[in-house]
Order: sequence, then C-alpha cells, then structure tokens
Amino acid sequence: MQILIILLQIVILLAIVLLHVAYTTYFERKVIGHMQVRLGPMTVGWHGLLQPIADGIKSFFKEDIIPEQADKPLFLLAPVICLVTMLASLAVLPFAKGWVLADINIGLLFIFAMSSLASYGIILAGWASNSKYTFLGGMRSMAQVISYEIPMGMSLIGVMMLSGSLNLTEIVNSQGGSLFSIYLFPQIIGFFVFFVAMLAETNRVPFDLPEAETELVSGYITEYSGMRYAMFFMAEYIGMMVMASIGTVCFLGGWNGPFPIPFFPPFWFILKVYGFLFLFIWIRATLPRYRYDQLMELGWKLLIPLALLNIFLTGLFKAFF
Amino acid sequence: MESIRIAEDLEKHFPDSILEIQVHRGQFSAIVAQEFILEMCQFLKEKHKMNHLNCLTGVDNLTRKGKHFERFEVIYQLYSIEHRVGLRLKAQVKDSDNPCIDSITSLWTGADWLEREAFDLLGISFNNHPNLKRVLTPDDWEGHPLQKTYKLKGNTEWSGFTDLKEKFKQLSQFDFQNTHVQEGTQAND
Amino acid sequence: MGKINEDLVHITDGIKYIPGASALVAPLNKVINWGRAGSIWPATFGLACCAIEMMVAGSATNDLDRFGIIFRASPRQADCLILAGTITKKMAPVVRRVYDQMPEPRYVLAMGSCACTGGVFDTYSVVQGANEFLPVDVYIPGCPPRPEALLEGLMKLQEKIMQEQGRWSQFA
Amino acid sequence: MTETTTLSVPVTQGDEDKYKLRMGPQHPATHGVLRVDLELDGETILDCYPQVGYLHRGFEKLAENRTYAQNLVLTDRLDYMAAMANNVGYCEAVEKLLDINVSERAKFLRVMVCEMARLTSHLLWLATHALDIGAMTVFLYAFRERETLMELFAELCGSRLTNTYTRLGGVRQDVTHEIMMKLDRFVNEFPACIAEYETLIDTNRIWLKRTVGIAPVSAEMGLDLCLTGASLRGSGVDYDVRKHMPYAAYDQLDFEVPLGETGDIYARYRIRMEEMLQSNIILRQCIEKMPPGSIVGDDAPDLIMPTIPQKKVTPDTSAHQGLIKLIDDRNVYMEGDVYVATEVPKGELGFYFVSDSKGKPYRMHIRSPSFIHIGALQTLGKGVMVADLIAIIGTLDVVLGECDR
Repeated sequence: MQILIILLQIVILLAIVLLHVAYTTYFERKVIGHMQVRLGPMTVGWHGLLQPIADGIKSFFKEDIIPEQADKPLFLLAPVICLVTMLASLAVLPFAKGWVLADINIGLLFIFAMSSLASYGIILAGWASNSKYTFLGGMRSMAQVISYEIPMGMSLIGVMMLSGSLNLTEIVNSQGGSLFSIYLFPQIIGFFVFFVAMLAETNRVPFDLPEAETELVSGYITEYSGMRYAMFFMAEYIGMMVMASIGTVCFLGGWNGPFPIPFFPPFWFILKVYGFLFLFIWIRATLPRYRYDQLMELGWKLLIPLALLNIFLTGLFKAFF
Repeated sequence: MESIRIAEDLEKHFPDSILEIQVHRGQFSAIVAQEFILEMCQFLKEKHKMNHLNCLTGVDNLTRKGKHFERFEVIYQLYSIEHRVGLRLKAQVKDSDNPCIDSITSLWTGADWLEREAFDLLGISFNNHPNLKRVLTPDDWEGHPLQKTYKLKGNTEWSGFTDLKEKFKQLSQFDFQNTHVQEGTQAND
Repeated sequence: MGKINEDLVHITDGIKYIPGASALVAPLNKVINWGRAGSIWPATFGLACCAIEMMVAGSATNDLDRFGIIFRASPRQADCLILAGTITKKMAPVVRRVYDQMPEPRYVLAMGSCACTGGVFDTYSVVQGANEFLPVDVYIPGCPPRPEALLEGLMKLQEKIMQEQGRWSQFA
Repeated sequence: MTETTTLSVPVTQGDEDKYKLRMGPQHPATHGVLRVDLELDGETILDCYPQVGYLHRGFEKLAENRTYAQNLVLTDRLDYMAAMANNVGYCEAVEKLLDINVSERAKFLRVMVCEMARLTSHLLWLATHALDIGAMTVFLYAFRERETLMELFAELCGSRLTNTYTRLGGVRQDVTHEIMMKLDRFVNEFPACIAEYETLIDTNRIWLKRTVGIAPVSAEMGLDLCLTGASLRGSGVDYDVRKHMPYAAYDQLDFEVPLGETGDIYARYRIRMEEMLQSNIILRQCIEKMPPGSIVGDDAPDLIMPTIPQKKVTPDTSAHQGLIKLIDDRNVYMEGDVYVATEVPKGELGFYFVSDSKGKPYRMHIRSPSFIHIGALQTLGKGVMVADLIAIIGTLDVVLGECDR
C-alpha cells in the first residue's frame, strides 16, 4: 500500500512537471518574442496556448532516424540517461513543507550526482552519433561540465556551512534567521557564482557552446530526430527547472514567502522558480555567446577563486558570530 | 603622375614587351607580351606604388579582331591608392591550345583566387600558382564555360547531375502518395 | 506509407480504404495532421536571394513564430525544406542530401522563380526547377516572393497536411 | 551540413591526428552556400580551405548572350542585399563604355538609393554578424529598420529586393513627395536606432571578448589580400571608391570615410556602424540638394518607362517620346574596354567590359569583393578557433550570390 501511494505520488509529480516543461517552452517563446518586438506563438490555440501540444504530437509521430554509422545501443541510451537522471533529481526537491517524495539527508549531493550523470548522456550522444558536429558538441559539453561542477559545488558550501545540513528541507528551515529569511544577502558572492555556474550547467546562453547553433549546427543533438530529440529537449528544460529550484531552496528561502498562501503552499516556490526561468530567458535574449577557451578561463580563473573566497568569508563569519 | 607617364615609363623599361598603348574613354591600357608580366607588375608595384590589384581576368578573343590580339589575353587592372592613378595591362597569351602565363601570386596573395577563376572559366593556366584547381565549377566539370566555343546551355551534362536524376528516379517510388483518401474527404481541387 | 494488402476495398483507380478502420483512423488522422500543421519546423537553409526574404518572414514584421514555425539548424529535426533561391547543379546533390537526412513526414517548398523553374538563369550550371530531383509540395512564384507570399505558401502547405490520410511514419 | 563520417575514407599518412570538418554548404553560419573545409587540432584551426561555386549561375556567360539593357536585371541577383548599389555600378560602367550622359537629378537619385542600399546591407550584416556571435535580439531589431527601407524601395520601384531601379542614362521612376517625406522621417530617426543597437552590443563584455584582437589584418596584409571596403578601411587604408574615383553625385556631397587602426573584428564592426551614420548624412544631403529636372539623360538609349502608360510599345519609336527603344538600333558602340569600379557595401565592385561594337557585351567580368574576401579567408582562418572563424566570415561580410556569380 505504501508503495502504491509513492507510485501514485511519482506519477502525479511527473505529470505536473512534464506539463510545466511543455509550457516552459511556450513561456520562453512568448517572452523572447515580446523582447524581440514580435508576438511569439499565436495561431495554434488561443494565443498559441496549444503550441506545446502540437509540437509534442508532431515529434511523437516523426520518423525516428538512427544513422547507419552510429553506435546503436549508446545512441538509443543517451537521451534516456539524460531524461531519467533529470527526472530522478526531482525526487528530493521540497516544493513546500512536507511536499517532497524522498526527504533524504544528502539531498544536495544527490542532485549534484544526478546532474553530473546527465552530462554523460550528452557526451554519449555526441560520441554515439558518429558525426563530427555532435562529437565536437560532446567534447565541449564534457569540458564545460567538469569545469563548472567545481565552482557550483563550492558556491553551495557556504550555504551548507550556514545551515549545517545537506537536507534541502533543513536548508529552507534554517534560513529563517537571516535577513528577509533568505540566504541571498549573507551569501551574495556564493549566489553570483552559483548563478553563472547554473547557466553553464544547463547549457544556456551565454554558455550554450555544446549546442551552439551557428557554430555546431545543433551540437550533440544534431543527429537526433523525432521523439529522441524531444527527450533531450525535455531533459534540458527539466534541468533548468531543477537548477532554478536549487537556487530557490538554497538562496531564496524555498516555499517561504512574505505571507503564507492557504490551500496551496508551493505558491511562493513556484513563483520563485518561474522568476529564475524568466532570468534564463532574459539572458538568452540579451547576451552573445562566449568562446570555448574564454569559458574555461572564466570558470577556472574567476569563479573558483570567488567560490573559495566565499567559503573563507563564511568560515570567518561562522567562527566569530 | 598620370597614367600616360606611367605607361611611358613602363615602355622605357620594357621596350620590347609593350606592343601598344591604348586609351579608351580616358582609361589607359598597355597591350603587352606575356613574357615579363611578373616583372612588369613588380615594377609598377614597387616604383609607381600601384599597390592595389583591382581586377584580374581573362578574355577569349576568338571572334574579336585586333592588331595584336592573340586567342587569350589576361587583364591586370592596377591602381595606386597613394597617387590615385590606374593602369591596365593586357597580356597576350601566345599558345591558343594550351594557354599559360606566369602567376602573380608572389606579388598579391589575393590574386590566387582570381587566377583560379580565370583557369576555371577560361582555361588559362598560371605557372607557379600554389593551388591551381577549379574554383566555381565542380572538379570534374568538362570544358571552360567562358570560352567562345562553349554553349550557353553547356556542351555536355555534368555527370554528377545525371547521377542525381537517376537517384531521384529510383527513390521517388518511396515518396508518400496520398492515395488512402476516402471518397467524401478527397481533396477538392 | 500504409501497408498495401489484399483486404483493402478498391473504390476507384488508386483509391482504396481499409474496411471498418475509418471510425478509429479518421479522428487520429485529424489529431496528427493538426499537430503537424501547427508546428512546421523548416531547416535553416538559404540558397540565394530568397533566403533574405525568408529571414524577413521570420523577423518581427511577419513573425513566422506566430504559426509555430521555428527554424531548426539540423535537418534531422526539420519537417520542411524551403528551397529559397537558385539551385545550381553543383548544389543539387547537397540539397538532395539534406532532404534525405530529414525524417518523414517531410515537405518541400520551392520558393521563388529559380527554385520553381530556373528563372532567368537558363544557363549551363543552373537546375531548371527543383522538381528535377525533389518531390516539391508547394511552389511559390515571385523573384523573390514577398514574405507574405511565403506565409501564403506555408498556409497552403498546412492545408495540404490537413488533407493527408494515413501518413503515420514509423507506426504504419 | 550534418555529415555522418564515412569511416571507409582512407586517411593519408601523417594526417591521422587532424580532425577534418566540412562546414557547409548547408550550415547556419556560412551566409548561404559557402563551404569551408577545416583541419582541426581540438578546436584550433590548422588549415582552412574555403570552397565556393555552389551558387555559380553563369552570369558572365549569360551576359554575353543578352543586350546591355537586359543584363541590368541580372545585376540585382549579384549582391542581393544591396541590389540598388549593383544597379548603379552596372549602369555607371555601361554609360562609361557607351558614353551616355546622365541627368543631374538621376545622379542624386542614384546616390540616394545607393546609400539606402548600403544601410539595408549593413543592417543585415549587423543582424547576421550578431546572430553568429550569439546575440539574437540584435537580429530582430536591425530587421525592423531594414523593413522600413525595403518598403520604401517597394514604393519607389515596385520591388523590395531585386529592384532594377536604374536605367542606362538615368533611373526608372521619379521619387514622389510621400517617399521623400518618409525618407526624411527615417533619416531623422535612424541615429537613435544605431544608439539602440550599440546599447545591446557595443560595450558588452562578452562582445568585446569575442571581437577585440581577433584576426587582426595589417594594412600591408589587407592590400596583399586585395581586400576592399570596410574590411580594408578597418586596417587604416584610406581607400573608398566614392572618394577616389567619384561617380554619380558623390563629388558634390560632403561625407567622411571612417578609418580604423587595429584591423580586428571590432574595428570593422565600428567602421560599419560609422558608415551607417555617414550614409545617413549623405541621405540628408540628398534630400536637401535634390535638383529638379528630368530623370533620364538626353541621349539615354533605351528602356525608359512609357510616360503614357497605355500607349502601345513598338521597337522603333524613339526614346524622346518616352517609349522603349531597343538598344540594337543604335550604332554608337565603339570597340574598346573599360573598367569601372563603384563602392558597394561589401567593397569595391568593378565591372570590366569589352565591347566589339555590337549590341551585346563581348565580355563582362565582375570584380566581386565577396569572391576576393572569401579567398582571404584561407589566410585569416589559420590558427584561430572554430567560433572565431564564424565571426571572421561574418565580419568579412560576404554574400555568395556575388561571390559565385
């Protein structure tokens, strides 16, 4: 019976998240459209509201091409790895007080592990397609993920030190004593490092090198078509949501808000996540793209020292106050 | 210095090679023999600061009559950015079956592609050219399109295109045919 | 491609249908066609002058994104190929290759006089119309067509998609 | 081009550690159908071989089979981003060859459309260059202003992109008051638009990182590679055909030629932005100084728009009645050759004509800047990274229609 309830919870969570993912794409197209003095989807449904559904149906009924020279098992496996790891990391996210599937005490580490695993999907996709652009995309992704995992992990050490826990619910609860009940101000350096690393982890502009459209066609997903492409697409957007959730939980006080909303506790959480998503989109519409070596430089020469400084300052803070 | 002075100076240095100096609509051109074309260009570039190569191309004189004209000629349009004067050299290429002239890529790297183009479209070869291959037409193209003997629609079909048509014929059986239409819903056109 | 077998009921020349399947098939057809018509993703593939007008059609004034049309860089993810410009004989094998890389269902729009018929370039190196080596679905005349004409062509393509029957790709 | 590697291709000895990549002809960043064969070491380019000809339509051969007036139509399809400038270049060359006079008003109209074409071309360049580097919003902002100009073209001559506006001896149609009013409004508003693009990219740190110091071209190197236009002026060489060999009414107008120093991508970007402002100044002068009078010269030989639209056109009605007169009739063609250069947005566009005293050109050669700039890519592309190569292709501002002809 217990298992059945958990299964039911999983199904409900997945359904809601996938629907959100679909409408995140719609949200992105609309917001970017308006930023670029145009309208975005308008004709499929009222104001284009059915656009993600149409895209989904189309992708599902597309032919699924497996290139002749591809490494077939890995080619089939890669999108699954990407999607499953991203979905798995949803399990530990606390959407509201008690609204969490698995309240494990290494939540933050679990999410790091999963997002690192997802990069294997990208690398395998780049390798298995046996095409030159995908290979370059996979290589770039590998370098990027390795360089940005480190500052990302380090930027959150400050939060761990302040809260004294890796459990995400604990982290949210412990933020009550800070300014405005969020860790943003005591951890402002950490937040900056985290935010930049988050953009890089999710392969978004200005760090969208693995799928740089004008350089590598579509990067690691160049050879994927139909549903498999859609799986990568979903994985990317779930990744964005997971990262935005981590940011919300660790720096913005999770589900806590200025006043509690009755009957729907995750309101503030969702609002903050969508705020993050809006930032992602805003940056996409504004900034050019870094070059590969400049990206490495930024990661190793700027972000890691900053993250170390943050740890040091937090340590001093903890020692004296 | 004006173009005519430069042309005269050129004639002084290469007396045997200059066949004629022409003027048409105020533009000076020197018809020259092909032997010392590289030296002439170098002379103009270094002495008269003609450092900008406007244009390099060839002409097929098959149906055009002229006093000094050979079958092929190569045109060099030079310009001095400093002195704001230009001069055109028209080198007559002697051998009409296997036309060949010295390359000036040692003076202007940019002449590389212009010479390749002249080779591609007119069939004029250039000695000492680093990479004399076809540039506009495919590598296995037959004939040189800008020769006067070449027809506008081409003398022969390119083999790559006939292969493609053959492939299209074979593959077209797999194209989707909308034949499963029921009577009532058939396209009403 | 639907499976052609003995059980199909023959109506007239070239028109057959599966008995009893229509009650199930027709609504599904409609849903699939609606999905496809609502999200036509063309490959980013400009050949010549018309590509500029294609870019204009994608930009703010006409905004193809309104119709759910976004350009995909990789032909593997594209549904339709807009032949925007002159196709030369040297380019034709490449165009065919891009078409071959696209997954079914795929559509071809010939945009502009050159892609339709060769246009003013009746010379040794120009293909006289894309239909010499590609199955073209929609022809858009003009040299180059205005962006509005491209929109019209895409809508004609949507109409054509809505009339399709039984094009279910890997399931058929 | 998503090419799956064909593993059966034999690898030559010593080449095993080079990663060979064929970029194009179908690639989002190659501005049409350019193909670049790359040999990579990681992401650094060891060798770069541009391949063109995928849009070779046989212009020069076709021109030999058509009359001078008919060829005018072809020039639109050369540099289709600035068709007007090509029209003007072609007409200037043929008028020089056939010794045809142009009326004063037509000269100013030509300068006007030329500069409008320069603006459209530079706006498109800015849009695609920014998109190549990854800033996608500039693309849509630049297209917004470009549309205004395109619609003005449509109003002026009925076509947006392939205009065929000029005629031998003049232009096709006179401007109306509304067009001038609209142009005036555009000229007044345009500097603010430039400022808007600059807020997006000009001092953006990422933009600067991607452009400053990348692929510098010294003045000697630029001349050696036969670069022209903004690509050469970015290196500090003062060569602008509008100043050096003035055509149309450029000698009566007051404008400056912006020069760069470093010759890198950023310098060329700045130059094109400054050129847009200069074009704006020229346009303003055109509006103010536009002389009255006829739009065709007195001895213009052919293809003037009929002044009485419904009147039947026969080949032998004379030009003075304002009707079409075929160019074959006039026996004015002298034997000879001319080379006439004009400054189009991409650089120096030259037409070399050989006439054998017939109604058709004996030989027409087009010195297209893009062709030479792509040739220079081989030198410029060595030793940079793949992402830089995209930026270099963008900054050279090549258009394949003009390159391949």
